[in-house]
Amino acid sequence: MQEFKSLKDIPEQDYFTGGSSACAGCGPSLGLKLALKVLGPETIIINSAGCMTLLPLYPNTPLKASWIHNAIENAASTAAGARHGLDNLGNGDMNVVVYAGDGATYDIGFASLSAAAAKNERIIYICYNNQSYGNTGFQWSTATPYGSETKTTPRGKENPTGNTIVNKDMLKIMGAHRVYAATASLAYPVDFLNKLSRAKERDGFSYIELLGACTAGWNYDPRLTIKISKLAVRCGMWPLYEIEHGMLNLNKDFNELKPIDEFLKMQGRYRALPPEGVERLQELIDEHWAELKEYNKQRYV
Amino acid sequence: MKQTLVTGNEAAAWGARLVRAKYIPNFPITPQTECIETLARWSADGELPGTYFDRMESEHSVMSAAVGAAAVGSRVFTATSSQGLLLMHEVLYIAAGMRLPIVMATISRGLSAPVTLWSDHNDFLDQRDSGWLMFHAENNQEVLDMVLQAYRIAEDPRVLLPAMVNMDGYVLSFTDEPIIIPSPGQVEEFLPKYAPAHTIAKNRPVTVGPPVLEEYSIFRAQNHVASRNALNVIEEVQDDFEKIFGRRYHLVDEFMLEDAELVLVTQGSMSTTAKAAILEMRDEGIKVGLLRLRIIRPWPNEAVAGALKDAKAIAVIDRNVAPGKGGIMFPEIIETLYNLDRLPLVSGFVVGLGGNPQTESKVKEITHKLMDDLAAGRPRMEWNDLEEI
Amino acid sequence: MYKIRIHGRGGQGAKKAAKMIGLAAFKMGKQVQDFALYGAERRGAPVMSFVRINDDPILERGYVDDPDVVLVLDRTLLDLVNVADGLSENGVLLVNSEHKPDIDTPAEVKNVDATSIALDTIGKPIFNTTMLGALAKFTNIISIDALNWAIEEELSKYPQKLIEANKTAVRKCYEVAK
Amino acid sequence: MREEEIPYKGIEGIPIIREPGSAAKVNRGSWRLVRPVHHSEKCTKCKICYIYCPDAAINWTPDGPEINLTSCKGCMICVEECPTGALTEEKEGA
Repeated sequence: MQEFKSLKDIPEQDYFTGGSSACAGCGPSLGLKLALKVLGPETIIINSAGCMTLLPLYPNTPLKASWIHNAIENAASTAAGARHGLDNLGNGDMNVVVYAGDGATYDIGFASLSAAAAKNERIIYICYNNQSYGNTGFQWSTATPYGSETKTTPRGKENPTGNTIVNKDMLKIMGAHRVYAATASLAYPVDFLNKLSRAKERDGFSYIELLGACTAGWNYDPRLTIKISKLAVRCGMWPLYEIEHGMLNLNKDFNELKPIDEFLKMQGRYRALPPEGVERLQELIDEHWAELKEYNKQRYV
Repeated sequence: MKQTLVTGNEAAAWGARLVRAKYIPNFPITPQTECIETLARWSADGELPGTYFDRMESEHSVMSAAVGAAAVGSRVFTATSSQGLLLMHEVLYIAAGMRLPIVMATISRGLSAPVTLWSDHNDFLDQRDSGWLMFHAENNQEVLDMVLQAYRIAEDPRVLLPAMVNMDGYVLSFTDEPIIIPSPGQVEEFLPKYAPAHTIAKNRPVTVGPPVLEEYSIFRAQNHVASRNALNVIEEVQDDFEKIFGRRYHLVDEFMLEDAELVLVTQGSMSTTAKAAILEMRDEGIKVGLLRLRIIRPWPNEAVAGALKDAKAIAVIDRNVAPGKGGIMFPEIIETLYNLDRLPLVSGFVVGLGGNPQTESKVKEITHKLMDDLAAGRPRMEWNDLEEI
Repeated sequence: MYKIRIHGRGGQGAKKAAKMIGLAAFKMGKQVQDFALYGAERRGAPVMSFVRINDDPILERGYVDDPDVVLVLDRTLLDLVNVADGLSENGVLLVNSEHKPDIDTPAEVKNVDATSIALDTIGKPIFNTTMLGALAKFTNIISIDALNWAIEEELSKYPQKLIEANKTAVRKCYEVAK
Repeated sequence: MREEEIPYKGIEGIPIIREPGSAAKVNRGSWRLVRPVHHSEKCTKCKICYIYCPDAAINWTPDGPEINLTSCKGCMICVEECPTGALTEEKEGA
C-alpha cells in the first residue's frame, strides 16, 4: 500500500487539468484532483448529477481518467455494473470510484448506495459533502447541518433558525454496513490520500466522505476554502475518523475543540443564526465529539 | 429438429444464455420473475460460465447497473415487467442516449392503480419514445429468436442502440410451448463477440454521458438515424438467421392479406387467436386478413403502409389505452396511411386490458363491427372489454 | 421596442441590474421582459442579462442580438467578449470605466466611473445599480424616480441605509455622466 | 435538414469525450479578477500552493510552482495558504 507521510510525499503526477466550469476555489474539484493522484488514469469515476457533473462539458474534460455520468440516484448501482463488467472482461485492476454529492448519497441515491455496500462490491464511494443540493443553487439535503440557511430552509419571521433538522449520521450508517467508512478533509490531504490508498487495496466496498467546502453555497471568499475546511475539523464540525469492522478510530484528536462561532462567522449561510441556534449547534457537536472520544478504539457500530 | 417445452420466460432466459451475456442485473417482479429465476438456477449450477448474475435492490438500479456494465463493453441482459419497467424509465433514455446495446426482455403487465397481474401493453408502449428498439413477440419461439436477433441488430455499428423484446405476461410468460432451442455453436456463428469501439476500455479513457450545449440536437438526431438504420439491419440479418436456424422473419407479419378487404391490426399473443378466427371467417367467405406489428421502434412505415394499402377497412386492436385519447397504436396506423392516394376506413378497438379475455368470438365480433362501419362509412373508437357489463 | 443587453461577470449583479431596469420601466407603465442567461453564473465568469421594454405587449423572446443599449459592468470584459455585437449607429455602448475605451463599433461609446462613485457613496463596489443612473441620463427609457422606486422594491429586505446609499449612487452617477 | 439527408456519423455521433484532459486548453483565465504572482526568492518549495490548487493550474517544477494562467480562475487559495508570502495577489488588468 502506498503510504504518505507528509505533503512532500504527495505524487507530482496529476490526472486532472484546469478548464472546467467549476467555481473558482471549488472544494469538491480539489477533492477529485487529489483523489486521482492516488487512483491514477486506469480509474472510472462514476458521477451522480450534481456540481461535478459539469466538470466535463462536451467536447472537453479535465479528467485523464474515464467518467460515467448516469443520473442522480444511481451512482452506486452504475458502479456495481461497471465493476462486474470490468472484472468479466479481465480488467479487474481498474478502479471504480463513485464521486457523488451529499444529496445523491444521503437522499435520493441511498437505496442504491446501501445495496452496493451491503453486497460489499469492490468500489470506492467518495461522497463530496457540501451539505446541500449545491448545483441547483444550495437547497436543503439530509446532510445540511442544523442552523444552516439554504434556499429551501431560509430564515424568516416564523423560523429564524433556518434548517432545524439534524443531519444524518452517515458514517455510522455506513459503518453498520460492515464496510470501511471514513471522513476526510481537504485541509488534511495526507490523511485523505492515505485513506484512499487503503480503500484502493481493499477487496470490498469503501466509503469516504469528504467535506466539500462550497464557496458559492456557503457564501465565503473562495480563497478561504482550505482555512474553512481546517476550521471545520478543529471545531468538531467535521471530525476525522474511520470505522472498520465496526471499530472506531479517531484520526485527529484534540484536547479541546475550538468554539463553533469561529467557523460560523466565516460563512454567509450562518449569518443571523440566533444565539440559541448557535448554542444548540454547539451542543450537537459536543455530543458527537464526546461519543467519538468515548468509543475511540472500541466497537462503535 | 428436436423441440423442447418451455415457457416464454424460459425462452427469454435461453436467449440470454445462448448469446453468452456477461452481466445480468435483475430484480423480481411478476410475471417476469421466472425468467431471472431460471438464469439464477443456471448460474448456480455453473451453466453460465463467465456471466455475473447480479441481484439488485430495484429495477432502477438494474438498468443503472446495466448501463455501467455496458459502458465498459459488457454484453448485458435483463428482464422486467410493468411497474419495474416504469421505474427504469429514466435510465432507459440514458442507455439509448449513450448508445449502449443492452437487451431486455419485457413481460407485459397492466399498470397500477388498480393493481393487476395480467397483461396489457401500456408498460411496453410507455417506452415508445425512449430511443430503444422495440420488438414484440407472438409466441415463445419468437421470444427466443427475437432475443438472438436483438443483440445482432443492437450491436451493429450502424445501430448501437438498446433493444427490448416484449412478450405478453401469463399468456406467453407462464405458458409452456414446444420450441426449438438452437445449439451454442449456431448462435456463436450468428452473433459474433461484442467488441464495441465507443466504450471505456483499459488504455482507452472515455467520458460517457457528459453535458453538452447546442450539440444536444445533433446527438438526438443520431439516435433517430441509428434507429432508422435498424430497419435495414433487421432485414439484412434475416438471410444469416434463416441460413443458420431455418426460420425467417419480416418487418411486419402479414396473414391472409393478399385479397383482404378487411384488415385487423394486432400485436403480441392475441394475434394467434385472431389468426384462428380469421381462418374460420374465411370459410364463411369474409375477406379478412391480419397485420401483426412486431417491430414497434423503429417504426416500419413502408412495410405497414404497403401491407394496408389495398384494405377497405382496418380495425386497429389496441391492448392498451392512452386515457383521453384512445388506443396508442390507432393514431400511429392512421398517420402511416395518411399520405396514401386512397384512404381506408380505420376503426379503433381497445381490447383485453389487464388480461381481459382475448377470444376468437371477440375477434369475430370486431370484424363484423368493422363491416358495419364500412357500410355506414363511419369509423369508431370502441372499448370492447365493456360489452358484457 | 427598446432592447438592452448587460455584460458582467458572475457575482457582479448583471441579473439584478436587468431586474431593476425592468421594474423601473414597469413602474412607468411599460410592458417589459427581463432575464439572464442561465447556467454559467460562476463567480468571475462572463455572463449576460437582457431587458426588453415596449408600449405594447412584447412578442419577441430569448437572446437579444440587436440591442439599442449595451451596458458593460466590468471593463476587463472588453478583451474577452464582443460587447458591441449587434449594435447599430443609433445604439449606445456604456462602459463602467474611468476612461473612454477604444471600441470598434458604429454605436456611440460612453463611459462612467461607476466603481468610484459606488465606493464613495455606498462604500462597496456595488456598481450594477450605480450604473443605472447613467442609463437614465443617456436614454429616455427610464426616469430617476422610477429607478428609485425599483431600488426600494428590489432591495426591500435590506437595511434602509443601504437603500438610500444606492439611491444616492444612482443620482450621483446621473449627474456626472456625460 | 431533411431526415434522409442527416448523415450517420458512427462513433462521432455518440456523446462521449475521447480526448482525456482536453479541458486544459479551455481559457478559464477569463474568469479571473485577480492573479497570483510568484516570488521565487521567498519560496521554500513546500508544495502547498501546488497541492491546494483546485484547477491544477499550478505545475510543480524543480524550480517551484509554475502558474498556468489559462487555467487559473483567480481563487487565491495559493496566496492565502502560502506560508512565506512567496505568492501575492495582483489586480487583473491593472
